[in-house]
Amino acid sequence: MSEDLNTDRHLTIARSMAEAIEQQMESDPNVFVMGEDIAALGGVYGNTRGLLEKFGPERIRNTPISETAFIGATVGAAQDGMRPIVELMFVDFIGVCFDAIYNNGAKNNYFSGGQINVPMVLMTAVGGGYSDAGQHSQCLYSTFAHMPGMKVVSPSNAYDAKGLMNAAIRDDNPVIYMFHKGLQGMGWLGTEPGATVATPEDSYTIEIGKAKVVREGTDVTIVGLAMGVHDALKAADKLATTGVSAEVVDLRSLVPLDRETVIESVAKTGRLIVVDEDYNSYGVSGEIIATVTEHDISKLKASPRRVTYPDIPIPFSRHFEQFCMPNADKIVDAYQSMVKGAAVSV
Amino acid sequence: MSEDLNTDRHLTIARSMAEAIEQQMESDPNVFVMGEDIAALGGVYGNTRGLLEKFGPERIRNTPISETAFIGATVGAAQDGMRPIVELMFVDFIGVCFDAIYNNGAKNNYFSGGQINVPMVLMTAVGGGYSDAGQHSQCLYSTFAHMPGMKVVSPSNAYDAKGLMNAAIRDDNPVIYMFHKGLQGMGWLGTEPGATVATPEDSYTIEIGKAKVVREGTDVTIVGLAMGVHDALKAADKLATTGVSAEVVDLRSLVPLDRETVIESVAKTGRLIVVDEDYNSYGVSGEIIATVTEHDISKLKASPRRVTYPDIPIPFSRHFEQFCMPNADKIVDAYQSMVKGAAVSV
Amino acid sequence: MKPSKSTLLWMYETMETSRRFEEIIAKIYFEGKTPAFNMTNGPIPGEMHLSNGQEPVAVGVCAHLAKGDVVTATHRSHHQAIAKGVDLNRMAAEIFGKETGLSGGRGGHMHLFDANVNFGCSGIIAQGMGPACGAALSRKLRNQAGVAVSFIGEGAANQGAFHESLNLAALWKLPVVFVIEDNGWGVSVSKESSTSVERNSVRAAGYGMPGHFVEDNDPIAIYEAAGETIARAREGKGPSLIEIETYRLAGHFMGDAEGYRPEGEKDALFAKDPIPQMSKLLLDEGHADEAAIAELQATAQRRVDEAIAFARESEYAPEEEALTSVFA
Amino acid sequence: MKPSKSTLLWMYETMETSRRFEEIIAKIYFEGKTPAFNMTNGPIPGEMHLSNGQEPVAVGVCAHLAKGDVVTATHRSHHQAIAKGVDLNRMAAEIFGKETGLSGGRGGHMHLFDANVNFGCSGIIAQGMGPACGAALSRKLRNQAGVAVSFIGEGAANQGAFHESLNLAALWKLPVVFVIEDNGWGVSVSKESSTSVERNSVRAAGYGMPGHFVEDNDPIAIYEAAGETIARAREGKGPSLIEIETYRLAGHFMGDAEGYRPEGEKDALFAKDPIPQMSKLLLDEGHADEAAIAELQATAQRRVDEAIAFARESEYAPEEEALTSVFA
Ligand SMILES: Cc1ncc(C[n+]2csc(CCOP(=O)(O)OP(=O)(O)O)c2C)c(N)n1
Ligand SMILES: Cc1ncc(C[n+]2csc(CCOP(=O)(O)OP(=O)(O)O)c2C)c(N)n1
Ligand SMILES: [Mg+2]
Ligand SMILES: [Mg+2]
Repeated sequence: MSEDLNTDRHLTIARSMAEAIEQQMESDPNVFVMGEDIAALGGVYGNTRGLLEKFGPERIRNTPISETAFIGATVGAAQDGMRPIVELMFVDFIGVCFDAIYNNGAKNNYFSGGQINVPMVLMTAVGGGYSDAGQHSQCLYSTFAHMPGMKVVSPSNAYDAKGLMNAAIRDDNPVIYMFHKGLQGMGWLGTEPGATVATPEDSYTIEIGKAKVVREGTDVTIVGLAMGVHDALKAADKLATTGVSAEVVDLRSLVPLDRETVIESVAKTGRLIVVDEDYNSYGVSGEIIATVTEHDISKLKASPRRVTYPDIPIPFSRHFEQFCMPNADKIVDAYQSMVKGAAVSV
Repeated sequence: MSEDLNTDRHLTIARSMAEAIEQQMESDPNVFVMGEDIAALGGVYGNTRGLLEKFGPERIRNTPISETAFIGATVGAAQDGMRPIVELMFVDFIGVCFDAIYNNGAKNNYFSGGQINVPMVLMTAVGGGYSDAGQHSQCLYSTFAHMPGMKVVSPSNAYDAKGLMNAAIRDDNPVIYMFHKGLQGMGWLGTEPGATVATPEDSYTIEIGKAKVVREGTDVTIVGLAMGVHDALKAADKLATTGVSAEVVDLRSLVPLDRETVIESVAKTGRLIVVDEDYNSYGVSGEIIATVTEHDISKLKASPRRVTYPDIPIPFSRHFEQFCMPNADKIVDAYQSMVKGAAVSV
Repeated sequence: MKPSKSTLLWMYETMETSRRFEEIIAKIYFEGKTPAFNMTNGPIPGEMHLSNGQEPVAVGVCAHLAKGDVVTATHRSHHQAIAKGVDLNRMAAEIFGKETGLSGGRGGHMHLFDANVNFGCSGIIAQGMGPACGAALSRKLRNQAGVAVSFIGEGAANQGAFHESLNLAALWKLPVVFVIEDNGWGVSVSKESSTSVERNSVRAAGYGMPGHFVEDNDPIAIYEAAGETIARAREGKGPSLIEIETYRLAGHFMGDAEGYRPEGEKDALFAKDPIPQMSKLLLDEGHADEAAIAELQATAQRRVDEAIAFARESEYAPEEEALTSVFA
Repeated sequence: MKPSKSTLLWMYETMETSRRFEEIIAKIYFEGKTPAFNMTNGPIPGEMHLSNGQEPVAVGVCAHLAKGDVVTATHRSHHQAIAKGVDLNRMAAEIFGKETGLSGGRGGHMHLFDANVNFGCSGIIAQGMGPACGAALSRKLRNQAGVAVSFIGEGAANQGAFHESLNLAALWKLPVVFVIEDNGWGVSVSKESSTSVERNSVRAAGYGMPGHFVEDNDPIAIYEAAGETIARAREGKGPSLIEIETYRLAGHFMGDAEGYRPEGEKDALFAKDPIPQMSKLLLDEGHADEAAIAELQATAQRRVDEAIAFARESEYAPEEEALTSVFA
């Protein structure tokens, strides 16, 4: 793992994912990709763009709209010695194929007492903000992270995206790789420029299970992942103008969860805000708060806060959706209400 | 709602569920039941025993092993004016049919702006403790509770089971009714006697979304649901022998979540332990802790604790499984480590 | 059974309404999205799937349906919604995300619901099929009239829900008709690369139900096949499967560059655009003269213009309204 | 292709092994569970699904398989595991939950995995079918020998995974064979109440693949059908579906009172128990004399006794070991 940012290659997440896959496919014939529209189209989100031309339709394999069969097949191929990558076009579609993932892929290592590994990567698009409504805009981070046996990652920028994809492909376990549509660098989705960063051409990995302090600060810790990191960074900028120094932690992985980094940061700042575009209840935000408070509640100077998506289906209308999404202003507000000691109404 | 315990009818949860369904079917021709093995067999867990004989195979309707179709059909029938009840034999099977539930049933009220209601009940068996291994012993409480648009309940005893079933059937929303196998009163599953309680013959409802303080105390609040309530009550007995007074809160509903009752109890006791047989991370335990701490952290005299299932697939072997399950001793230990102020290792 | 003259005129007018509605939606869709296409901008944000070219399916089938009959539709359902009688003003307003929309802007173009005419959608492939069975079961159990029609694409015919629903419907003899709109493509994946048989209609035999195939987007043949199967369903004789060869004149969604389409395919399809074909048929068979056709077109245009004006003029709901209607 | 003498003898011995193994498991299962049946007690807790009566399917199919071939099985897989060559000692120990078990007691009876012979299970209905396609794809992509066989029950043939997997396998011409063990029941639900067609083999036509039906639990006919389809798969000609009429002599699981079975059904089934039929066939056709039969039975019994003794004598793993093997 090297963090060689002496490069002027600014890649989008889409391109850095494709590059990681390409490099892995070049060096390992057991790596291949399956999914809907990943061949000629190059993936709806561009993650396999150019790969069909290079590797052909056997290894860049369009599938029927049969997620149960082809994700099941991914599990079977992984157990048989391949390193398949499969794309589930939107995470919202897990309802038609979740069994293959959490009841087979994620558990067969355990059920077999380690005889059988399932080295597969499931990459899937998450997130909203572009008016795709309630069946195409969810994050469902904790829906995966709650189930044992899979690793779960979600990058916030192209550098991490490449390193995490490499690590995911080399990992001997199922890895759920959740990429946020608003960070992909596909202009038609309205992209966050901060996600497009310097990304070395060389292959490198980022260890799964390590969070990163992406901005240091002393007054409050803002924890997020994927789009939430950018909201947090913007909020930190705003807070800085009022003299508040915010530390921002990019979780990067949900499983394994780097509890130490979060705890250490809060031990320093004494305050915690969690940003999560997933639904508020029974999710990432609760887990982070519980992690910090069960460890040592005395480290917190104020009640923790969450800035999350409300517990409602995601609405279509842009003004509705934007009203519900986390953003920098809501984080700033959360900080202010936190230091005032206002109670969160239930 | 009446709590008429002047009855010596001690029912099992299985019988009280069947009785509620029977009474509702008698008074409302739009109520019917679908599911695997619910007719001649009376349901694997006895929830529909005797109903086929009374109502016939049209209204007590065995299905093929086609959960996507028949749970989808439940949604369709509910939208068309019926009040269907469907049984998903084990909650572990959601992977083959989750879409119908969370992407359609749970969202269509919203998507239609309230034009269409989906008054359906999905009853499903949860929980382990009888060596049924990793695909037949999960709770997955938070997997449902995280998704907006459905109510989620899980009774700990027959009285509540009947009242909640009645409320669920009368509710105009999808209600996920999670019954714990170890509480069903089916001897072959090794049942918890505390679940079989006095249950009036008359029909009554228990409001969905209301927790209940099932034991009052002053030193610590133990929050749980379903089997966790019985573990908590046993732990409270043990703690009492050491002079510690524990209050036990039975959540009964996860959605809506009765945050007030939990917060009030902790405001009184100053200490919180959450018991949950579901996986530890990203689940109910995190949500309860976050609820309390984000509301007012100063109310807590000690770091909260959770006694939960570890983040591993559920093992078959009895000694493995019992090692992992929450129980009264673990709750007592958690209390003791809490008052010592020991940190939870991460 | 041939369509009557009034049915033919209704079919034509409805096809025209659908086509004209989408033409204007398509224009408005690009407002605020040029020169750099960004889905999030403009009065109609988000995905937009057009049904132009597939209008014959909608009218051929819905000509047999009453308000009380149930339709479950997909991500591509403007034509069906219009043919089923969904309120066009409120539908347009929903696509704009306005308060007067069918669901006040909560659902948008992929989630059009109109309880008055028993119309609903799901954007998840094939997942309307189980609900259609359930609506049919509801009618059967209550001895109430009505059939359910579930529309899907040919890509959806490879989804597990297809199999489970057809088996369930046949087993329980439900009054439901499954209609496959085979436009040859599932996004960028051709039918040959997704489907192991040439004709999905043959799959009906695996459920002991009749399977029909209708060639070349022919509205009359669609009307006939639908009539036969819907009558059968109404008579309590059980479900059927209809596979219809139709054509997607646009991309999968707006913004799709369609690089995957073989050369010449689109030109060939436009050459057999069903709408001019239908007006020619009306003229040739003497059902209408040029003036009558113009009149039908004008009516269609008027309805569309009115709907769009209604949508444009309507307000957005207050933003906190987003939090309502989660529960009944 | 008829089975050779040595194959016939292997088939018989393996059927005997499976039967005797289950007989003793069934006896031990009740240890500690009488008089009041409680699944949680005894040396073998949890659910127990027996395969007795269905042994012909396992031997007829697995006779054609090598170690390297892949089998995905279900909740009812003792017979298949034994026929595929799963280590019987470790399998028994797994069923007892012991450290020496295939997975040290993590999986138990419903999750038997033996990587040495490429055998695995899933307790979720029909969910081994996709993985079987994937194993077959793996061989195809790597140009490596081997076929995959996915066993399912007739109840599973109504699950969406069946449809998706058959389509995928046929589309990609994968070396996989799908075997339906039609024992007439899915728990308490008869095939007639779950399946809209009389024969699941007809469903093969919906995927353009051959469908075979084998009547009356006949091991020789099963051997032949499996031989043909597996050879076809090995030759790269693609997948097949085999439906086998077989019989469940026991309840769905142990403890099942079987109140749903029509009167007389069980007696009729026991009258055609395939094991005495097979020994009679060996005798009648001169493949073995009484002494040879007795010898095969003795060998089977020895293996079973050894496996059970191994399981009984093995220790439980330290309880903290439960937390290991979650990740590779
Ligand atoms: C379960 C599921 N998988 C994938 C998708 C993404 N998707 C949306 S439309 C579509 C293609 C559908 O093809 P077809 O059924 O032929 O309908 P058409 O778009 O041609 O009308 C796909 C793959 C989805 N919405 N749901
Ligand atoms: C998806 C799913 N639904 C339901 C079950 C519960 N279940 C276990 S075995 C069984 C019956 C299976 O019938 P069949 O496929 O014929 O196999 P058999 O038991 O006869 O061998 C059912 C319904 C399950 N395990 N998975
Ligand atoms: Mg199509
Ligand atoms: Mg069976």
